[in-house]
Amino acid sequence: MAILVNEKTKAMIQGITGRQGAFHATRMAGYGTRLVAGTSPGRAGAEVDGIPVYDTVEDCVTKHGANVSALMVPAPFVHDAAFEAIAAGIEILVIITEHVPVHDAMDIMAYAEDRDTRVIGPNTFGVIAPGQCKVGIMPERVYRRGPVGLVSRSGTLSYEIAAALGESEIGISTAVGIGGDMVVGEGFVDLLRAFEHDAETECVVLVGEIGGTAEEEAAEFIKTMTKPVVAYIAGKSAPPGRRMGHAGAIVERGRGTYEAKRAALDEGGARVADFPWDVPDLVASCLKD
Amino acid sequence: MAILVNEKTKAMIQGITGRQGAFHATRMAGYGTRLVAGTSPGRAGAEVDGIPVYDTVEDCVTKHGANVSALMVPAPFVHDAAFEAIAAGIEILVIITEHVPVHDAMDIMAYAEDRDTRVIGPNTFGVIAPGQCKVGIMPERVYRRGPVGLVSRSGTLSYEIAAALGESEIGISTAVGIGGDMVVGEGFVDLLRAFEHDAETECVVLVGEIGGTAEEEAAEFIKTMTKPVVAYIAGKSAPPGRRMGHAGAIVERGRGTYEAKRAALDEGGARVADFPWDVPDLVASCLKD
Amino acid sequence: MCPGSDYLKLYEYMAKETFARYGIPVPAGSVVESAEEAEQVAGSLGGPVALKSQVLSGGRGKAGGIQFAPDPAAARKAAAELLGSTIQGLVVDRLLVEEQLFIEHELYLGLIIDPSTRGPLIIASRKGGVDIEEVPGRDIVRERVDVRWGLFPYQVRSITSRMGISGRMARQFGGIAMSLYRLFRGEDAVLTEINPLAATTNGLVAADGRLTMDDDSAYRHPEVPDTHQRTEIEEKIAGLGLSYVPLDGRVAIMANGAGATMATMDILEHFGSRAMNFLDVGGGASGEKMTEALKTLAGTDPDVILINVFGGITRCDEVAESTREVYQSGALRGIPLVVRLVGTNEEEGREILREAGISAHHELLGAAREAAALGGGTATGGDGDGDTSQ
Amino acid sequence: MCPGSDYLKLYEYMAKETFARYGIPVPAGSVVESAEEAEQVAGSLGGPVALKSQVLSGGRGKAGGIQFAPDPAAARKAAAELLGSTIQGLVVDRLLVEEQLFIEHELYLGLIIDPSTRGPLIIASRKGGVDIEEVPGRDIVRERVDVRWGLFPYQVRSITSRMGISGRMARQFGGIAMSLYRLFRGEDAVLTEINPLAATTNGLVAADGRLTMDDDSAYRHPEVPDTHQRTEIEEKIAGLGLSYVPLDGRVAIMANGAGATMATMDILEHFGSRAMNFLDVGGGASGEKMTEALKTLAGTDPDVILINVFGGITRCDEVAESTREVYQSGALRGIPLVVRLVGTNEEEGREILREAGISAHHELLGAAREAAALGGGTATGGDGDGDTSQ
Repeated sequence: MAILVNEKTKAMIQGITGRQGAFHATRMAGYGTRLVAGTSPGRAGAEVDGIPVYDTVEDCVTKHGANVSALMVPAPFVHDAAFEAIAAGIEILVIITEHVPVHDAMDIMAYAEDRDTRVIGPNTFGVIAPGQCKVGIMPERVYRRGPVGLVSRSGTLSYEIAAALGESEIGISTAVGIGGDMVVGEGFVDLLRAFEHDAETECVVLVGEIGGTAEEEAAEFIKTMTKPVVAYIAGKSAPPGRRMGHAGAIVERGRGTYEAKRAALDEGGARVADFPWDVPDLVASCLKD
Repeated sequence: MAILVNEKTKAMIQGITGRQGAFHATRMAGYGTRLVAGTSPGRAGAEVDGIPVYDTVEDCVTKHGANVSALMVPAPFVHDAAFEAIAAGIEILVIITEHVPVHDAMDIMAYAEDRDTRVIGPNTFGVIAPGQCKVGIMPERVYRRGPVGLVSRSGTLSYEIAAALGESEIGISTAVGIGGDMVVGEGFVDLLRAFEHDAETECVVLVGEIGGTAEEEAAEFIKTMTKPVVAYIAGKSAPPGRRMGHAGAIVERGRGTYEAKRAALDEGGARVADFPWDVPDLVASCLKD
Repeated sequence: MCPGSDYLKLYEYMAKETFARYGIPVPAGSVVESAEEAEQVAGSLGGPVALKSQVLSGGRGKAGGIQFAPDPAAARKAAAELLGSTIQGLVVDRLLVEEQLFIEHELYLGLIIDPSTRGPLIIASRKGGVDIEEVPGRDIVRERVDVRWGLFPYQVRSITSRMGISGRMARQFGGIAMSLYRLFRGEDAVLTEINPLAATTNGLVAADGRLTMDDDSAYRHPEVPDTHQRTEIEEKIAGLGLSYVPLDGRVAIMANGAGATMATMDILEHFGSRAMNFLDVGGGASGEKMTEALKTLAGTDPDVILINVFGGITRCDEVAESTREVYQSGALRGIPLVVRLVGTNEEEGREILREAGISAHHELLGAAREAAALGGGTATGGDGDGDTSQ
Repeated sequence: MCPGSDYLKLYEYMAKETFARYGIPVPAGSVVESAEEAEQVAGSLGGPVALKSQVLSGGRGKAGGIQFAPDPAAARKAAAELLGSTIQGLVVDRLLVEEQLFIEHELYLGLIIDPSTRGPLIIASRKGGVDIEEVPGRDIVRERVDVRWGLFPYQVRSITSRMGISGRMARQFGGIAMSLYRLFRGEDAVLTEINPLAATTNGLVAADGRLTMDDDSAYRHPEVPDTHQRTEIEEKIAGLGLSYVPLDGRVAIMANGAGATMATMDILEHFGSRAMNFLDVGGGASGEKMTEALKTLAGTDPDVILINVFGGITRCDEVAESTREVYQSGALRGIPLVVRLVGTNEEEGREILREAGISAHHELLGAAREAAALGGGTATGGDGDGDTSQ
């Protein structure tokens, strides 16, 4: 089994008739994802590559049993679309759209919490269970199926690592992008926990970045995990990010730098790679253990 | 056992230094209620009849384990005080105050639902488990302890009925006022359900009024109850209440009148008293059954 | 819910002013108080106008309270006829003079508080222009709104889709629904209706509207005028902060608690008499207020005054003091007084009454029977359980 | 979080204008651009004034950017000195001239988004006037706010109680906190601070303030000016909608994805070189944009340009076309080009480059090593894993 999505997932796309939505509908369906429907208000009755289009998410849920939605509407419409999906009972909402106002993201996460909806993103490449289901915009050919869970804040870097793993003939159970924004739904800890409980996953790769405290919180959780974790953190050489003033430092409390993240992950028991290309060897040694 | 409150209840009063609050603190404590604390912002450190006063509900909860709060602050401050109590983890919030803006009441009920707090009122006389605990402003001497649950929309009328029962040597397990406002917390159905599950209660008296559909909804629930219900409805002779226009009629859908309520209760299996003084005989016959 | 509960209904022109403030399209127009003004407004509107009597009662159209005029002179004439006329007993002192709309289709949009779900409920229909309760259920669309988050565009799209409207009309309807919800929350409304929401060549327009406010929120809206239409007596008792509604019987009632007051009325009716009013002095009204209220009741010239108090917060001694004071002041001018007094400080109260020469019942049954007999009733109905406490 | 993420910091005077709009007390004053204006404003304020340089950097006070003047003539003189001076490389072109405050005590109040709890966090302290991160933890009060319901008075009372302030100061602090939260939500702020929140004889005043907006919400706030201070190059690349940050090395970088771009920088550093910029062309930028961005990079006169693309949405053939176009346009003027290209449409891309005479690496390691060697690095650091794909 994968986490979040699998071959039984009934996926839909909000904004399926848009440029992005239509393009990725074809690619997701082509990958074998059970893409059952899509929405585009005012376009009910249309089809995109044979996939039926409705006005409302509720129609997609009641008529096709959609339980996972990839949200691809422009940023100003994400708030409304996300609430619609959550109210309609979507279980996993994958918000691909970038540049979502952060106050909208806070609202969405609060409502999702009320309704027990899991949100991935915003500003994520999505989630893929290789060979089973792709709900996102990642280059699917880099993913080979196997025992490694992959969770990342950044897109391209995780594609790079997935490809490197694949070249070493190491496959992936599920790859998830948590999203690059200040406020996102499922975080590293939530997904590490899911991988910890996933029978197929034997080892987890965490791809982080400087800034924020998500990696430090992950490091705390890794202490409690039975499965090995390999981490890579980008930004060692970057100048201090544009920090959120002194109050931001209060929230970070000295965390957020490369050094702090690295130290926390080391202490948490993760094996930290110096370079992306070191990840496959570290994973291979974990899988051998 | 009683419902809602009993001799283990740790009660507090919000607005304990106010005219109403201080008066009823003395009476509640005098009745034997475990009145552990009260709040009055800016008055922390004071005492009312030996009961400690704090600035915040949180202090009353953490320092004294308060789990039921009687809210007696003026109407404009009820919204804030109710949210404070709910956020602090109060389990049962009894809003005595009348004239609470109905939009504030809607907000309070939504928040209470989120946090699983049970709200009694607003505009209620409160709740009393005779001989055990009084959280409210009812004249305590009319209540005798016994096997009858009493739930009412109006205050004086329920005192009258409680006294009549007492004169017939019939006692009460718990008496609750649901409150006279358009939007209240626990309704007839919630409390009938609680009495149905309460081992001490053998029969329930429901005191209703014309207007709204609470009695009709209660009648539906009574069909499913194993315990007998005696009902009295005030307002048979009243002219149609000031109705909420035609849209109000849409919500009521022909319900709300004395005739509709009486018919529903009859059909639901309740024994409906024509006059308050008929209630004791009907209850007595139920208890004999 | 009970006769004493009170909501603040606004006049149509006030409702429309509020609609406009929230961006909801309303017809061009002004409120006027004279035929001259009506002519002027019609002139400035520059076309056929509607003249609408501003009264707080339904059935205004059927009663002839709305007229149309093709030009300013006709508007003046129509206004002169309408002003000063009465509709269901209410004098017309203001008219709303508006551009006459040419309506292609009539929709309905309303917002109300649903006590069952404890939240706002939107009611919409593509069949507007008639009382919404006369529209078949299948043509009525309902949508609950979550007060935590407010109304969402996706909900509005669902409403218009279920209503069977689309395109520009649906988009405009959606915008109006969003505005109306903001108004509902922002103004502390308990009810607001746009009926008809008229489809014209210029789009949707709120052709008629209703807005009822929550009296308990009045302190948050000092700008909203008090539109309660009260008689002098109602004004006096409302000024005491008490609940009072005039009724059509001959027995004046003073009781404590709305439910108990209604029960008192019911029992009087059972004995063939009828209450002359609903007056609730519950909730701890002071002795002075009860005294004033009793004197005011005496001024309404009833056949008998029935005082029914079951003392809780209300103290029997205070009730007795007020009763004695009014009794001894001569304000009753011979009107018989029937008192039933039990509860808090009952003994003290009875003692006060006894000293004043007033006897008091213990039981409501006996008191009601006596009052009913004095107030034109048969005093024989009911189950025959006699009151033997006197 | 990464160097490319962007927030919109407002100048102090803009922050204070916004505070005032939400009812938060600020000192009387005006922003000026000349010494004459400064004199006029000081005259109309009628007392000693503070002249505060309007630059978006910290440490303004220590750098001499704030001066005081007892009278208008002195204000003119001080303004003449400040205007045109530079603070941390930023030219002072505006001053805020304000009444000089006589401060009895300094508090701190801030609001920020806490990523861990995904909601707003209030930070408050009775020890304001210094950087809040220098205040000991025990003197800092935190309070989370629920976006569903907003900030409640009871929470504010809890904050002031924990801060150890009471009475009038606590009530005024509470009112300001409520206003600041409304501002935070209403203006889409990611950070706002009042520091110091000064206690004066006239009550609390926001003596200095900071307000940072969410760029992604800019479309909701067209009235907020774009305060980003950009060089010509930054302006040009920002105009393309791409993320660009100048850095201090000699290797110009174009990569796709913020994380991948940072990783490229890290690897360069490992080989003893440094990136000259952060430029992320990810997210499906068009070929024309990449062409423009590359030409702009060439104009910064780097030692070498490193293109690192792992194609996902970004297509290798489009990258190759842009690269060829710039290469053949002569815009590189001999600047060496190192390309690493894999992913979507890789073969097509390599063919295009091959035709243009550009060789491309498969592996990042080899590309980074080559670029580092050309960009002043040692090209020997690291783990010695050679790249053999070339």
